[in-house]
Order: sequence, then structure tokens, then C-alpha cells
Amino acid sequence: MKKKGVDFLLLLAAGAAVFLLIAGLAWIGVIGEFYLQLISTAGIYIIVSLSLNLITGFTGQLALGHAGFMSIGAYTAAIFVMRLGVPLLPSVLLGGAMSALFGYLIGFPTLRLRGDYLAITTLGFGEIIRVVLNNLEGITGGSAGLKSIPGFSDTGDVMLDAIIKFAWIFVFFAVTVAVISNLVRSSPGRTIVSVREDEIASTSMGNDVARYKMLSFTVSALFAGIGGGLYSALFNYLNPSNFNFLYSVNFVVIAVLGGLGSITGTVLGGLIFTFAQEWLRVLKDFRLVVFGLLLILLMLFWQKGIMGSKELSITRILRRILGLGGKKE
Amino acid sequence: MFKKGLILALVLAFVATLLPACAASSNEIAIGTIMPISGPVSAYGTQARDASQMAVDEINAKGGVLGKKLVLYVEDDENSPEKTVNAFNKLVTEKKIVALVGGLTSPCTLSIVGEAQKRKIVLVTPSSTNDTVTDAGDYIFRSCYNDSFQGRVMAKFAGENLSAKTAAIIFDNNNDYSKGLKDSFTAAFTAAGGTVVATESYATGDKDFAAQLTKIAAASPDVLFVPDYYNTVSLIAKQARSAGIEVPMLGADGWDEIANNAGDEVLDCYYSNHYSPDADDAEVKAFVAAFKAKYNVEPNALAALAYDATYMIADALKAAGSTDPEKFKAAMAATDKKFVTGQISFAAGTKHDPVKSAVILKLIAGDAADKPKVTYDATVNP
Amino acid sequence: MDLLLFLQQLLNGISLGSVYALVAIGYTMVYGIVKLINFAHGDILMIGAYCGYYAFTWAQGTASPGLAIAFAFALAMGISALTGVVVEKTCYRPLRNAPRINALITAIGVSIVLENGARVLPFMGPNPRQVRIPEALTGVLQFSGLTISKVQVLTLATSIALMLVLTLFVQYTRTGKAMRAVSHDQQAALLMGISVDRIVSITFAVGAALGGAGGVLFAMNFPMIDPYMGIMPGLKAFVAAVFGGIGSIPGAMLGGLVMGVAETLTKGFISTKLADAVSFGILIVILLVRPAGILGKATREKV
Amino acid sequence: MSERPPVLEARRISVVFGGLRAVSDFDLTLSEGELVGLIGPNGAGKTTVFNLLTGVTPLTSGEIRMRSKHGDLVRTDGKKAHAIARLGVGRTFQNIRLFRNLTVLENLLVAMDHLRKTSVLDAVLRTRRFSLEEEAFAARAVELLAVFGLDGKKSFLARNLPYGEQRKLEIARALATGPSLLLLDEPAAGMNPQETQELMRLISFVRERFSLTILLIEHDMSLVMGICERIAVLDYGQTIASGTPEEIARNPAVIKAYLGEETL
Repeated sequence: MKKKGVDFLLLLAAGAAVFLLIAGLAWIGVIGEFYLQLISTAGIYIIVSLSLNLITGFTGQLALGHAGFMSIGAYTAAIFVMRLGVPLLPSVLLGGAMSALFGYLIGFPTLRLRGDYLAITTLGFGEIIRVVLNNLEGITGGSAGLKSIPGFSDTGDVMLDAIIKFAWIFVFFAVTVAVISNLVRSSPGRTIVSVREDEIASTSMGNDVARYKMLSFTVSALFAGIGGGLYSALFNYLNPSNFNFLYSVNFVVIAVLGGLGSITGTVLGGLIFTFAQEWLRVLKDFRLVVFGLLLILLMLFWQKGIMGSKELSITRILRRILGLGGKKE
Repeated sequence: MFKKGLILALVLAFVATLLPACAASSNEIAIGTIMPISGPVSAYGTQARDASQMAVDEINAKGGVLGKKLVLYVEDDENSPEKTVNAFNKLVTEKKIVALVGGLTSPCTLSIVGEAQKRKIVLVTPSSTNDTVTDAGDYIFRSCYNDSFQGRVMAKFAGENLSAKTAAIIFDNNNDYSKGLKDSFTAAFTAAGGTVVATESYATGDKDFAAQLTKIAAASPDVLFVPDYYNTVSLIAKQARSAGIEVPMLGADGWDEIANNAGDEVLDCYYSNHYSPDADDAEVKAFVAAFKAKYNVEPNALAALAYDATYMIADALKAAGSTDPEKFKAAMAATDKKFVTGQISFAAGTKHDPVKSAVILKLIAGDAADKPKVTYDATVNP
Repeated sequence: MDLLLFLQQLLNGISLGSVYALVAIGYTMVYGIVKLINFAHGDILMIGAYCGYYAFTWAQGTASPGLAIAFAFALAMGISALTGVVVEKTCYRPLRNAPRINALITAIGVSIVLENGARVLPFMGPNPRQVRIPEALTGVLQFSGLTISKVQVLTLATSIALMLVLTLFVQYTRTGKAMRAVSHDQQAALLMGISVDRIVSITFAVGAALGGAGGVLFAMNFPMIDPYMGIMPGLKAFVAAVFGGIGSIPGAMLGGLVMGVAETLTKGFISTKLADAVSFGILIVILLVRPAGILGKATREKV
Repeated sequence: MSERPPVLEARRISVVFGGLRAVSDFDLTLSEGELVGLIGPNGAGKTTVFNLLTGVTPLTSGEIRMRSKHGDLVRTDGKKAHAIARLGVGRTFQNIRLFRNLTVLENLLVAMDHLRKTSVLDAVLRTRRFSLEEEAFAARAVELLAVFGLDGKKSFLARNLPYGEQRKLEIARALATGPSLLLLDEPAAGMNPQETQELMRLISFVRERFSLTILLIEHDMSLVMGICERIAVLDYGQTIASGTPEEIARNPAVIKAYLGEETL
């Protein structure tokens, strides 16, 4: 009991330290505003990729339509903010809830499909959502998109605004990590993993596999939707064509790159993915060719991603640094 | 071990990139351009970028601006609004640009106009014709006319010059450019007493239009309006002729380059454009000759517009006498000069949409078989 | 509903569907044998289309149309097959025993490389190119009020011929039988002395060759080609393959036709704006009713 | 024996796979506390019977009744596998189906999840109720592992256990669901005679300790003869004999089925 309390404080302190470090470096001008924006972008990618990892990495159900859930969250949040004047926080949460509702409705009939068939239905739903958003012109602005969506803050100081953006996204990132890691390291979470490991064995142990898949899928859609809501405030602009199939693939790439079934892996994967795209800009026309080649090489020589299904234990590292001991398992 | 080393290297590289780049040196004025250099519409983006670069080179050769060298920083947006936002951020915060030429398509431009206005960066889009682009504020300009003007022009031309009573439209439902033109054409054509007998749509990237064209053929219109880019138009034109639609097709500036990319199926078709490369006009001739000499291709309308946008920025900087945003913006608004794409000025007290004329081009049989060529047909003034 | 209009749209749909079918076969064959969704297959279509473009350009005025077409198909199928085999050997083979999702992402990587590689290659480039098909093939045929273009006739004839040849090949030749054996049970086939590696290579070659042929037909029907042209037809053909029951060759043919007809009829009589949504909606409904596609066999997991 | 109430009654159950009757009119009654063997040559349909009883494979025809927690017999054919498991039916698999990438302890905890009283929200918020329940589950799981001598390896990944221990872990996992009826599918497969003997002693022990009714599939006849009270013999999906071990050993049909197989 005591050890858990200390771990919790350690994690809280570590999170606060990371946040203060980045925000502080930005404030004194060591980290440029652009890179802070990039880190914020990576934060949203990580939130959505973590949600994908829950259904694909932990539950073993390949989903190829997460851009669809993200767009539902993004449009819902933006519409609540712009048309109904609801404050941002409840709007983002409503976006997540709307996405979760859709996840529930879509998951209900489709989750009994297996493997590639599930993958193709999620892809199909992602495309359908996009087409529908494109045609609900009165609400979504159609193909011209929804522009001038209010951001997180408007203080007049661009750097302060950038730090506030980062703060919002960091808090949601921390909550996502906390919820998903608490979930997977609990009794229901282990059952979710057992579905990935062996569905028939799990059902034979008295577990309602369909219910657990639904749980995982709905929670996954919830966080993808929250990621979308944050996206709308970060980019201030939404366009259905942005949330296409290839956009969904990005999240799969991040999850696989980091390691399916690894939360810390996804965090690393999201950062590397976002920054690699920036670094590769120096290659100009050859950028995407090299990006594709890197992807292939990574998959060939690093099949389990950066972390495999292991986790980087932050508390253990901190305990070691602080000399608190606690190697005991 | 290998993995640990790699992770360490990645972390170091990550930290290294966070460090801010050196700010532009004091004897430079930085401007930026955001264009789709890769992705499906890169054919337009690369020419626009090249034209802007050519303008900057020319200006610098003549002594630069305000005694300083003009430097153009290029970012690729892959035609994605999300990438445009990040690219804009990078140019503003890392390169300290004072003005931007871009973006190319309206969604990309729309995604950054709010920020540009907020940060007081003069933004001149060469090609985003969506009407709402300039709503964002007085720092947003364009060197092209907008969709409602262009749609009106073609509707007027169809009714008056071609005596069309009925028209059909086929447009890209995922593309706001195409949709905007569809709307303004429909409004103007109907207002002038015509009837739109069929309006059909498709999705970006579609190749098969047989279903829609079969319906249009059944409605037998006098003209068919096809507001899209040339690669799609060329496919639609071929299939329209196969479906038995023999009436003239009308288009807009997206048709630029159609002559090099289509055959006899587009003969006797008309489209509106920003300039005619073979116009007997000093500015046009000089521009076309220089561009051909430098890049070995004939410049399209977008190149001309990007070239004009770059000159508009340079001229305004000179007129303002400083890079102070307020003065610079005021000088931009006071632009009144003949450029490659014609006389450009902004009416006082309105959104910064230029007052300029459109040319109507006609496709006629060329020297070789199945190789149409473009001729000037008419000029429509606002 | 106007019957003539309906028949015309049906004809349009069948013509489009036959191209989807040809591409879908490539997906289904590869999936049947190595259980990989080969996302790069759409880009094989693009390669085939470019080969067709070069062949037609070369043959312009110099050869008879028949020769030009034969040359186009030979070149496209040859280069495509070669690409397919090279990709299989270098990218997919090392991953045969890896998690399936790795192979899937590798396929996406291959797709990105092929598309953007084509963009930077000087002789392909980013600009769309117009394909000039032989004079003899332009124009339309009219009979009792229905219009069909000569290219559409050629498309139907070629697709049907290729599908027939493939069916005969798979059913009656030694290699074809070995392919079916490997698809059924790779371990058992290995024990029976079948060289699985060789069969997988041949499967990729045949699948890619058909994709390449589909590319030529695509370029003739829709004569504006660019490096990204394979994405949409690839996705749709993939949907068609799943629709028909992935792994089943007759399923892919049927799936392609159903997709083409469904898409065209939706555009013709329901809504052009929602056409793609309707296609995917039909797919999902079919999968919910028949979870393994129309002609797919439900596999029972051994407990 | 008849004074003991039945815990399971299967009446004329059959299943058809693509025209093949894999199990045909199979009858079985298990009384409380019995240890019954189900034997038969390869492919006789033994595992299929297990799958039918546990709801993994739906029946084509027939009826199955099982004793509920209230003591009455309820129809279970048509119920989902997890619902049947919750009635108190634990099982193991012929081809070991552990959760390979979970630890030994977690394998048991998954089997106890359906007994959970706290909600998912408790888990996410780490409430006190949740922690107490997790600790109680873990303690019970460790207790069970100790019975099988696996408590020292509770943090090992299941896939890293040696084969024999994997088989034991499967039984432990089945017991963790809190069953009254245990179905063991060739628990001794792949073990040497000494390990088999040990396992059989263990099975007898847990049967007493947890007051279980056990149905056991075994290929090795001599072994089944040793511990089962009653044996049913299956061939080509049909019961060809049933009775005490002595009766079965003398039954000509059984001898034929087995010898017939061996001469092939």
C-alpha cells in the first residue's frame, strides 16, 4: 500500500517535472514556438495512438479507421464551441463521448468479425464517416472545412498561447496514459489482454469476450475522440479530407513502431514519428521515399517495435536514481 | 546494446532539433511560400514555387528591397491543411517571415488565414479562389479573383456569347473549389434566365464518370460546366464524348494546361483564366521568356499568379519603406499596378479581393492531329 | 425507371467492375497464400499503367494497333510481375513468420516507396500524363440505344480471357495445383515436397501480372495517369476481394463485378455524393450477414 | 451411485460439420463427485463432445442440462460458452491454450475476473474497493498455485514454463474459475509415465479438496482404468460402450475399436 502511494507521487512529480522543463525551456526561448507546437501535435498523435493500441495492441483487434473516430470528436467539439458557445473543456469531453457512442454503435455489430474482416469494416466505417461529414455542409462546412475554430487561449502573447496549448494537451496526455495503464493493469484489463492471447480459452474461463471487446473499443473511441477535440483547438481548422484512410494508418504505424501492447513504446513512437517527418524535410522530393524505406527497414529488422510489449518503468528508474530501493517485485 | 545506442541517438537528435535555428541575419528580409511540393497537386505547387523564386532572384539582382536581400523560404504542405499549419508556424517562428505567398488550395489557405491575421503576417494567396479566404481580415490578400467572380464570368459567357439556355454541371463534391464554382455558376446562370438541367457530383480521385454522364446526356443540356483541374477534366471530357455529349464544355482556371493534356475531345471548349501566355503584352512576354529560359517549361497561370504575388509583396515593402506590419499592409492595400495577370488593385474598404479581369480562352484544333491549342477568345471585366 | 437508362448504367457498371475484378484477383491470390493484405497491389496497377503508356507512345504511328496493344500488355505484365517478385523476396519473405501487422505495415511502406519513387523518377515524374490510345480503339459502338465504347469492349474481352486462363491455370496445371495446396495448408504442402518459396513467388508474379494488365486497361479506360492513381482503385479492388470472400478467386471476380455495378447504380439512381459511403455500407452489411464474404469459406478454429 | 444428484445430463446430442456427423446421439450423465473417463481412438469426437458441453461449438440437436448454483438442472444448450463456464464448468484444452504472454499468476486472475464485484471505473480510479479485491484475488490465486507447486513461478510468463508445468497451469486456471465440474482434455498428453502418475495423484487430490465432478479425456487406456469410476467409449462420434473399467476392458466392441486402430 505504502509503495503504491510513493509510486503515485513519483509519477506525479515526474510528469510535473517534464511539463515544467519543456514549458520552462520554451518560456526562456530555448525551445522555439514551432517545436512546442510540434510537441503538442505529437501529444495528440500519441493520445490517438494510445487509444488505437488499446484495441489493436492489447485486445488484438486490428482497427484501420481511427481517423474516423478522431474526426467525430473533432467536429463535435468544434461545433459545440463555435455554434453553441460551450466552453472548450466540456466540448472536448463531449467530442470524446460522441465518438465513444459511435464506437459503441459500430462495435456492436462488427466486433464479432475477426482479423482482417474487422480491419476492413473499421476502414469502411472510417470512410463512411468522412463522406458523411463532407455532405453535412450546413453543420460541418463540407469540403471547404470548418475554419477559425477558437483555440485554447487568446492572450495576445503567442508564446504564452503556445505554452497554454501544450499544457492542455499535456494534461490530457497524462490522463490518457493514466486511464489506459490503470485499465490494462487491472482485472478487467488482463481479461482484455487474454482476449488477444486466446479468445476461446478466455470465454471458457467465464469471460464475456464480446463485452470486453466492446469495452475496449468504446474506450478506444472515447480517447480518439478526445484527441480529435484537442486537434480542432490546436489547428483551428477541420477538413474531412484530412481524416482519410492514410491518416488512420499513421496511428497504426505509431503503435507498431513503439510496440503493440506498450504504452511507453507508443509515447516514444509518437514522438519519433512526428519529429522524423520534420527531420526528413531536408530530403525535399525524396522525403517520402526515404520515409517508406525506413518504415520497411524498421519492420524487417525491428519486428516488435521499440519496446515490444514491455514497458519502460518510470517508477523503477526514478527509484533507482533517488536511491529508494524497491527492486522488490 | 544496439537498441540502447539507437534510442540514445534518437533522444539526442530529438533534443538537438528543439534548439531554435539562428534567426535571419539583419541584412535579409525573409518571406515564405507554402506550396504542395509533393502529393497529388504537386504539379501546380512546384511551378508556383519556381515562379516565386524567379521573382525573388530578379528583385535581388536589381538591388533587393529596402537595401536588403529578399530571401524565400519554401515549405511543402503536401496539400494537407494540418501540414500547412505546422509549416506556417515554422516559417513565422523560425524564419521570421514578414509575408507569405500561399497556400495553393483553399483548404490549406483557410487553415492559416486566422493565424496570419493574428500575427500580422501579410498573406497573399496566388490561387485560393474560395470566397471566404479573405474574410479573416485585412492582412489577407490574393492575386487571383475569387470563385463567385469566375462562376459569374462563365455563366455570363455561356448565356451571352454561346446563347445557351440550359446547362449541366458535373463537379467534385470533395473539393470546395469545384463546389464554389458550381454554386456561383448556378446562381448567375439561373439569374440570367437559364436553367440548370442536371447537377452531378463525384469524389476526388474518381476516374469513372459514366454513371453521371449518362444522366447528363439524358438531360441534353446546351453546355456542360466542368469546374475542376485539368487531369480530371480531361478524363471527364473523353467519357462525355463517349457518352454522346457533343455540346461545348466550359471550365475555369483549373483547366490551365488542358491543351497539353487532352485531345480532340476538348475542341471548341472554353475556360476562364488569369492570363493568356501568348497574349501580345510586354509583361506577359517578358515573364514567359524568362521562365522558359530558367526552367525550360511554359509557365502556367499559377506560376504567373505566384510571380505577381511575390512582386506585390516586394513593391509594397518598398512603398511602405519598412517591414512594419501596419505600414506594409497599408501599402499592400494601395497596390494599383499592371502585373503579368493584368491590372491589380483593391477597392477601398472591402475585403482584399483584387479588382481584375478574366480572359476567356478557347480550345481549337492545333497543327498536329489530336493536339488542341489555346486561343484568346474574350476578356470579361468585373 | 427508364429501362434503357438502367441497362446503360448496368453496362457501365459491368465494364468498371471487370477492371476491379482483375485487380481484386491479385489481392485475393496473395492473401490466400500468405495471408497478407498487399496494400502495394494498387501501385502495381500504376506501374502497369505507366508501362502501357510507354508502349502506346512508342507504338504511335509505327505499328498496327493490335501489335501496340499486345506490346503494352506484355510489357506491363512482365514489369509488374518482376516488381511483384522483387518486393516479395526482399520485403515480405523475411516477415513470413512475423506478426501479421508487421507485414501489413511493410506493405504500406512498399506502397509509399513505389508511389513516391515514381514521382521522383525522371521518366515518370509527378505530373499527370495523358495516355494516347491507338486510333482504332477510340470511338463508340451503338446498338439499340445503348452506347459502349470500343475500349470497354476490349476491357471486358481481355478481363474475361485473363480470368479464364487463370482459372484453367489454377485448376489444371501442376503449379496451379501446388498453389492451391499451399493456400490450403502450407505445412502439409511443404511435407509433400512442394517448394513453398517458389510457389509464393509464382503467386506474387501471377497476381502482379494481372494487376499490371488491370493497369493497362485502367489507363485505356481512364487515360490520365499519375503516380498516385493506384490508391483508390486499389482500395476498391481490395474491398471487392473481401466482399467476394478473400482468398477465393471466383469470389474476387464476383466481388469486383458487384462492386462496379453497385457503385455505378448508386451514382446513377441513388446519390453521387454518397456513392463511396454506399459501397462501403454494402460491404459491411454483406460481412455482417456472411462474415467470410460471398464465396469465402468460414474457417473454424480448431479447439 | 444413484443417490448422488446429477450435475450434468446430455441427451442425444449431435453435431454436424459440413455433412459429417462428428458426434451422434451422445448420452451422458454425471453425478456429483464422480470421476468419469471418456476414451476412444483418434478422431472419435472426444474433444468435440467437450466443445459441445462447454458451448464452444453449438449443438445441431439434443439437449444438455447442468446443475445451477441453486441446485436445479437448467438447459445449457444454446447458451454462450462464458455463461456455461459461470455455471461452474472449468476445462482444459488438448492443445494447451494458456495466455502465453501473461504471467502464471495473471493466467489465474483472468479466470477469476467473472467473480469481480467492482466495476471498470473502480479499476481506472484505483479505488480502495478495487485494491482490496485485487489483493484477495491474488491471494487466492497464489494459494491455488501452491497446490500445483507453481507458486514459486508466479511471475514467469506462461510461455516460458516447461511443458509439464504448462499442463498443470491449465488445470490450475480451470480451478480458478471456481468450478464444480471439471473437464480435462488429455491432461497427461506428452508426459512420461512417472509424471503421469504424479498428475493422476494430483487430480485425485484436487477432486477431494474442491469436491469436484470430473470428466476426463484420455488416450492412454491403462491410465484411465486406474482412476476412473466409470468410462464411456466413443468411436466415430457414437458411444460404443459405457460402464465400469472392468466392463469396458472386457467389451469386445472396445477391443475391436482399439485393436482395429492399432493394426492400421
